[in-house]
Amino acid sequence: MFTMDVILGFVSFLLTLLVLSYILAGDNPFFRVATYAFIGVAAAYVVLVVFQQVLWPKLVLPLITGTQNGVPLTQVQRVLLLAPLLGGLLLLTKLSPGFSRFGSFPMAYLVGVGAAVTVGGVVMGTIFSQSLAAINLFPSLSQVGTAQGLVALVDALFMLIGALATLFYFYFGARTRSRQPGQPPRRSRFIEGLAWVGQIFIAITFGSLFAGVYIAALTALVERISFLLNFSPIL
Amino acid sequence: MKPVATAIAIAFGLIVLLGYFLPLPPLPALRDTFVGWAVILAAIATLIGVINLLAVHTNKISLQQPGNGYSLILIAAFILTLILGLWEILTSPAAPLTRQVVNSIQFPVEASLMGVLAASLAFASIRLLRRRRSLFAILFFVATLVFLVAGSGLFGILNLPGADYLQTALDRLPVFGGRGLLLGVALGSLLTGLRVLVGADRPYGG
Amino acid sequence: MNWMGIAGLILVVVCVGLMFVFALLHRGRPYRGLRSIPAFNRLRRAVGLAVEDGSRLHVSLGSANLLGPQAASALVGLSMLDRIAQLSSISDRPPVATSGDSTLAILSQDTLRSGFRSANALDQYDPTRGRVAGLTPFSYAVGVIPTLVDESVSANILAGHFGPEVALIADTADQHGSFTLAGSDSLPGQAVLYATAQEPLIGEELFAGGAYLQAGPMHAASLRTQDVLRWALAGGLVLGALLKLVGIL
Amino acid sequence: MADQIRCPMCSRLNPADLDVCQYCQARLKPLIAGSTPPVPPPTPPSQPETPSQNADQPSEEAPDWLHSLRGKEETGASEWDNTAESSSGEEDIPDWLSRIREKSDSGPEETAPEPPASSPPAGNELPDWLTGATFEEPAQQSQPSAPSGDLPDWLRDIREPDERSAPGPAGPASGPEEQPGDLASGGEPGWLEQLRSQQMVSDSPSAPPPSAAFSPGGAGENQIPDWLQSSPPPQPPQPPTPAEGSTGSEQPSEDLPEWLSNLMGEPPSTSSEPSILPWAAAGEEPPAQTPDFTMTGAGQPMDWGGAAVFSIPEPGEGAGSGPAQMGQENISPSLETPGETPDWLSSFGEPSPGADQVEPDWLASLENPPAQSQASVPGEPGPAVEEPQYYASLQQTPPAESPEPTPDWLEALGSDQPAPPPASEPTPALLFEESLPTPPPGEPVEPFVMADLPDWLSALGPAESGQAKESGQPPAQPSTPKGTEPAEPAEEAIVPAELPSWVQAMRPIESVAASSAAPPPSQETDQRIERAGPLAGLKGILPAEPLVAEYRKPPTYSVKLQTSESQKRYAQLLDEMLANETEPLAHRAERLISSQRVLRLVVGILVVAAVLLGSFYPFMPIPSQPAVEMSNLYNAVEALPGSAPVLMVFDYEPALAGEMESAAAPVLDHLMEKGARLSLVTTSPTGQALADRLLGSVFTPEAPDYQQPYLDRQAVIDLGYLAGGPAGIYSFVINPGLGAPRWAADNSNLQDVHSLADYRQIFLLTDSLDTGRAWLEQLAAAGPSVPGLDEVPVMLVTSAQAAPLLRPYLDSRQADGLLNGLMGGAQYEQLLQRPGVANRRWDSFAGGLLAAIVLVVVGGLVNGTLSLFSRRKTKDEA
Repeated sequence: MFTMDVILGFVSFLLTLLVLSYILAGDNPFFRVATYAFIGVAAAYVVLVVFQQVLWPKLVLPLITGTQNGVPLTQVQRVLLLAPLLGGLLLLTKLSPGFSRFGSFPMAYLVGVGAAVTVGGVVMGTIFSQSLAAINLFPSLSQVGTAQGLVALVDALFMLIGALATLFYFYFGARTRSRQPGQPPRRSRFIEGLAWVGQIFIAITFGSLFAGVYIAALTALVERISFLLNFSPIL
Repeated sequence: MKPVATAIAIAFGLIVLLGYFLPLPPLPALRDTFVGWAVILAAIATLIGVINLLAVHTNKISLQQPGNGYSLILIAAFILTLILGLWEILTSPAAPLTRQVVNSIQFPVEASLMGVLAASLAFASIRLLRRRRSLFAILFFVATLVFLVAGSGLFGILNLPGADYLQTALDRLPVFGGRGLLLGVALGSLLTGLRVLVGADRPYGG
Repeated sequence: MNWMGIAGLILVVVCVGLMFVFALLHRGRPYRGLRSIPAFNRLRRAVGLAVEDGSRLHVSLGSANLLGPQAASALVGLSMLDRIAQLSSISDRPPVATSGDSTLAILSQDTLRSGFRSANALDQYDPTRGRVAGLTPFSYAVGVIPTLVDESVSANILAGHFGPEVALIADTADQHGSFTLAGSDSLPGQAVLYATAQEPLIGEELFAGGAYLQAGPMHAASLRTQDVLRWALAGGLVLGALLKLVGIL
Repeated sequence: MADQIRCPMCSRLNPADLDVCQYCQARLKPLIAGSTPPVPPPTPPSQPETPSQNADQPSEEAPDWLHSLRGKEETGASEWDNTAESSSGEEDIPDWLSRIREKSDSGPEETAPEPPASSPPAGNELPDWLTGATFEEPAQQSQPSAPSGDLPDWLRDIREPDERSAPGPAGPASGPEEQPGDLASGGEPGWLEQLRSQQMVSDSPSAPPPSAAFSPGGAGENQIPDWLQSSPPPQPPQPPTPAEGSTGSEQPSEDLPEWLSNLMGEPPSTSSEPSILPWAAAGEEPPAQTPDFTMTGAGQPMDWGGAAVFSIPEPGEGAGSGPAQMGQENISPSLETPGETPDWLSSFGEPSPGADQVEPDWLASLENPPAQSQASVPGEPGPAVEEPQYYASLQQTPPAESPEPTPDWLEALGSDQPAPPPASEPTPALLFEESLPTPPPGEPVEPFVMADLPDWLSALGPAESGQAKESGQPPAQPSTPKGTEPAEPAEEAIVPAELPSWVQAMRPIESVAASSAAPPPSQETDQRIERAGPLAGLKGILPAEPLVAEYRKPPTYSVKLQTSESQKRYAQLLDEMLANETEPLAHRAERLISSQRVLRLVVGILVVAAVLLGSFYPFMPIPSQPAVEMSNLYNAVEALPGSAPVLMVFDYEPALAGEMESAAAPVLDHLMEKGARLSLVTTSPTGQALADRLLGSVFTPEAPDYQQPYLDRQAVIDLGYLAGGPAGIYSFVINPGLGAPRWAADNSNLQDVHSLADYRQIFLLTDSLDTGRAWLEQLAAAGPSVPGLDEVPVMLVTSAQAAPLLRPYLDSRQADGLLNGLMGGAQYEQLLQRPGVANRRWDSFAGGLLAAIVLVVVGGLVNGTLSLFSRRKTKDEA
């Protein structure tokens, strides 16, 4: 008896085989069929989620009922919701070449707010917190006497050198040597030295990340193959 | 048009930015409101993006471009999923069937694509030293191998003396460079964001 | 009021001031005090070849959310797209831009239009050249593949936010022998690109794209500001470490 | 206009004496190309931002790249500079930029009506030859741009007024100084070809058809209808000059007075009438004016040919304003592009042989005896048609004022009348050879003279013909050796430059005469009066019969390319280089791709086989030593009080769900065991579906009691999907009640939860460094706004790809525990002593991973060795 689970399981089985055919044949029609179906389904699901969980509860429902998540909105909050509605309508003009310029306003708004969120998050969340983290690794001189303190100091020093060398590996400023006018601009010896050290740390970091990605990919392959193995008896 | 758009981007961006740094009323409230609006606008933009996606593939079909059959599959998959989802939203908001469909189509395809990477990345790392001949490439290659071995847990299994220290060292090593990389990317992101906030980059409304 | 907020505001104000000062310093002439990044030189060559042989350039903006930190990388990608649209506007085949996010697709259309307009080639602008390839990272990656294969693309510029899925794009481009310059703000993405792409941009190099493609003095100015910040950050780290050692912090 | 100059950049008016715009620092009076080395005038940052310049960026880039394609990659971004500056202006001067942007937005076709604002070249063009005509300019500066040899006839007419009035010393000065100009002319046929090819591809609305270069009449019809109507007699050769103005609508009416006013130091309003006679009379104008003025015209044929794109390197064009006007988009950046300088210089060097050919022809026309230049009245319309207003002024000139000038330029006209076609004068020759077959003996020459015969000539009465009596001249004149011309008196040097248009119309005959190498007709032949045809009554015109009698079969020229040995060698070398470049490369690429396919296939099969093998033959145990951060996580969950509210963030993609489920399932099971009340939230659209999967994967068939509340979802609440990335996260972190779409305050799981600070733990399930960072950064950013949030422990359950760089957040105390990947999950299951999905997959994983390691080691070493060998090989070959 074909239950919905079995049918959907078979679809999964088939799609998995079609996609894995890429390993043997590269970009082939079977692979294309699976991926195009996947793109369509993913897009439709995104639309559903966005409508059901963003537009409906955050825009449509509050405008109609005056409540958001069951919390009643003030008149001001309700009126203010007309702003994103207007912005959305302007955004829809992007669909028509003739009026698309009106859509520039909401896009400018999005870009501006997005840039601000980026800057705020990066400054507070990464630059400060990561710098403080690097500093806080250092033990006080009183602790350095102990073995644990010494290890912590070595660790903190490596962290500091690694961070600085990596930062200066990307140093962009350079000068054209007066002696070799034809040559491309080069950085000072000090920066070049730091950069040379930095590339070691960067290569190690990238190596570990690449290995991590590979492990994740292999885990996914293992999961798929185990699914195929488990589902084939059902067929 | 463009000056007005630029003014909008700068004005709202600065208010939101100040809301981050200065928790003085009414800045935080304004920041939350503006961010909320941006979320709604981004959601509406998603609908436009989907229409763009469909338009591109409809063009392919109407112009009989290569691969138009696949475009037909894409559009059909989209419409069927959309109809099913809308019907379910009206009947049961949890939409279990839609989720099940997604888990039966999107999950296997994406997981398989990730599995395909296992082969592609192995091939790429094999060819790496042929493609690049530099100290950086050699270090990258060696580091990859070492971390693959560490990821396999061999060090722990073989119970080599000092395996714990080795594992700890391997856990720490990427962080040394990683912190510098994170800080560097953060600097780049900061200045790119600021270029928008001062109106130097204006990708909107060309 | 927390001191980090104040410090963050001061940092932002200083950055903006420095950017303007540097922009005024080399306004009207390109800033040449940048180290050579071979990937950008090869990109120039690839664009020239693409224009010469009438093949298409493909700019991929990634799947960054415009309201996220990844937006920065997408904005750099848009700056590069603008320059490339200008430079290749004499090509028989205008460049195509793919995005994994709707807002990026809209911005890429606007950017292409303004690029062609500033090159007085507005007639070459086609809205479908700025397109959404897919709305999730992997659907985007596989959605880009047909563009690489079916549209005689000779050079791919991947500038934006890409995770490891970018290996699928780079691998396909490699199989079809097209040039790939790729940069991502995602470090796993960078690691993957280093192994799979012809010309990877690692670390912050992606954010220098605008300056190296001469997208404007503010790009060069922001790069110089970045270097100044680098020194300031290094000084801060060393000073903080010393203060921590002596127990003041 | 005379005492104020409009800035080509910001289109504001500046005092005429300023060189640089007082508003935008743009140069108002570009340097004379003839005088300057091709170094471009200082470029205001704003300049390239104008649409016209942006328009030609690509057309300029292309040659640049093609340069850069051949090596010299290390030169950095210099090739991009000119376009870079185009965008550089953008940030520099927002106010003017916005204006220019508006112009550019109005599209290319709208730039023509507003030259000052939207087309700097048009703006440049005026000062260009204004400066060329200023008295301060030394003669030799402007001389180079007098390529009379390669000028079409109508350009001779343009020169006429100046040369006529040039004082004696001009002659000697002009001789040697001509050369650069002649170099340009020597190069002309080459670029003329380019113009044609360029014209074909040019889609500039103002660009004329290629034929325009060779049939000015036609071009005139295309380009300059209105002014032509106002000018008395329509002359085929004229259009280019007025057309120059026709692009920038008022150009003719503005340029001429401007120029005359500069010459005369008078306001332009009065310039057109009085300006001619004074220099015609007294020759006030210094020789410098002549070449510069001719130079202006010299640019125009290029222009007509649509030379806009490739006109940059032509020296004549540096000053030639024609291209600047006709192809506005194309000329000005070339003048401002530092990168162009070498091309320019090279273009001076290359055509030097051409110069030797051209020079004699051109100088030959300086050799005519004054006696012959008496009867030039018929030539008078020449200048007239050359500049309509100028012509009008001549017509209105009362006879009383004219006696002085008349002899001067009558000589000039006469002397020029039979001037032979210079070698570098393609137009007439082309017309003749293409459209006019050699007439059979006896046939009058009129018919094809008629073709080009000006209307006014057919209307000439006997009186004029009487004046034309002495205007005959043997066509053999040009053969005068060029070495003598510096010694010629001034009149002789200047006079021949004049060429009435009706004489031009007859030059095809001269071509025949020249090409048939006929001996010069005798003087009496020249003195005979024409009896028939439209030239009836004219004396001294080119005789038909004697000439025809002397006609022979035109010599046949070999089509074989005449090349020197060295040229052949170079050609062969180039041939070999190209051959080497193409053939083997193609083979290698094919082989490479096919071998890659095989290798790719082998690697894929081996990896899959190893995974399958591992699943059947387990051979590697799970490492027993958990990492410290994982132990922290385990201990934190273990320490949870009963039914504590816990937030679980599902931020991973389906692609990594396999790994994430292996890692998170035991943690979720542990939380269930602790009876935690779970709030699920995600920033990924697929997060909720994946949460369902994860919950389903945790439940064992015989579900223990503690799983029951989760099976029927009593202890779980789905807060929904947070849109907007970090912005959505931030609004959720600040106020979950408003931020989460499915927040239900009355839900039993949220009774004691009013903000994120009320959760006992936050579990971040993420496969990506970026989403992990986004959450951690937003939590840190919201910390000050949400009291107590900093105290809530954040636990990371991550993919192996994100773990290495999420560890720094452990140092910064933004996260308190971390579990990553399949191995982490397997170890956690061991700690829980409940083997689950991670343990089941471990063997396949280990098998596949070991196989991959072996493959990478072996393959990498082999490839590395091969690459070493190949490098050595290439070194040896080199």
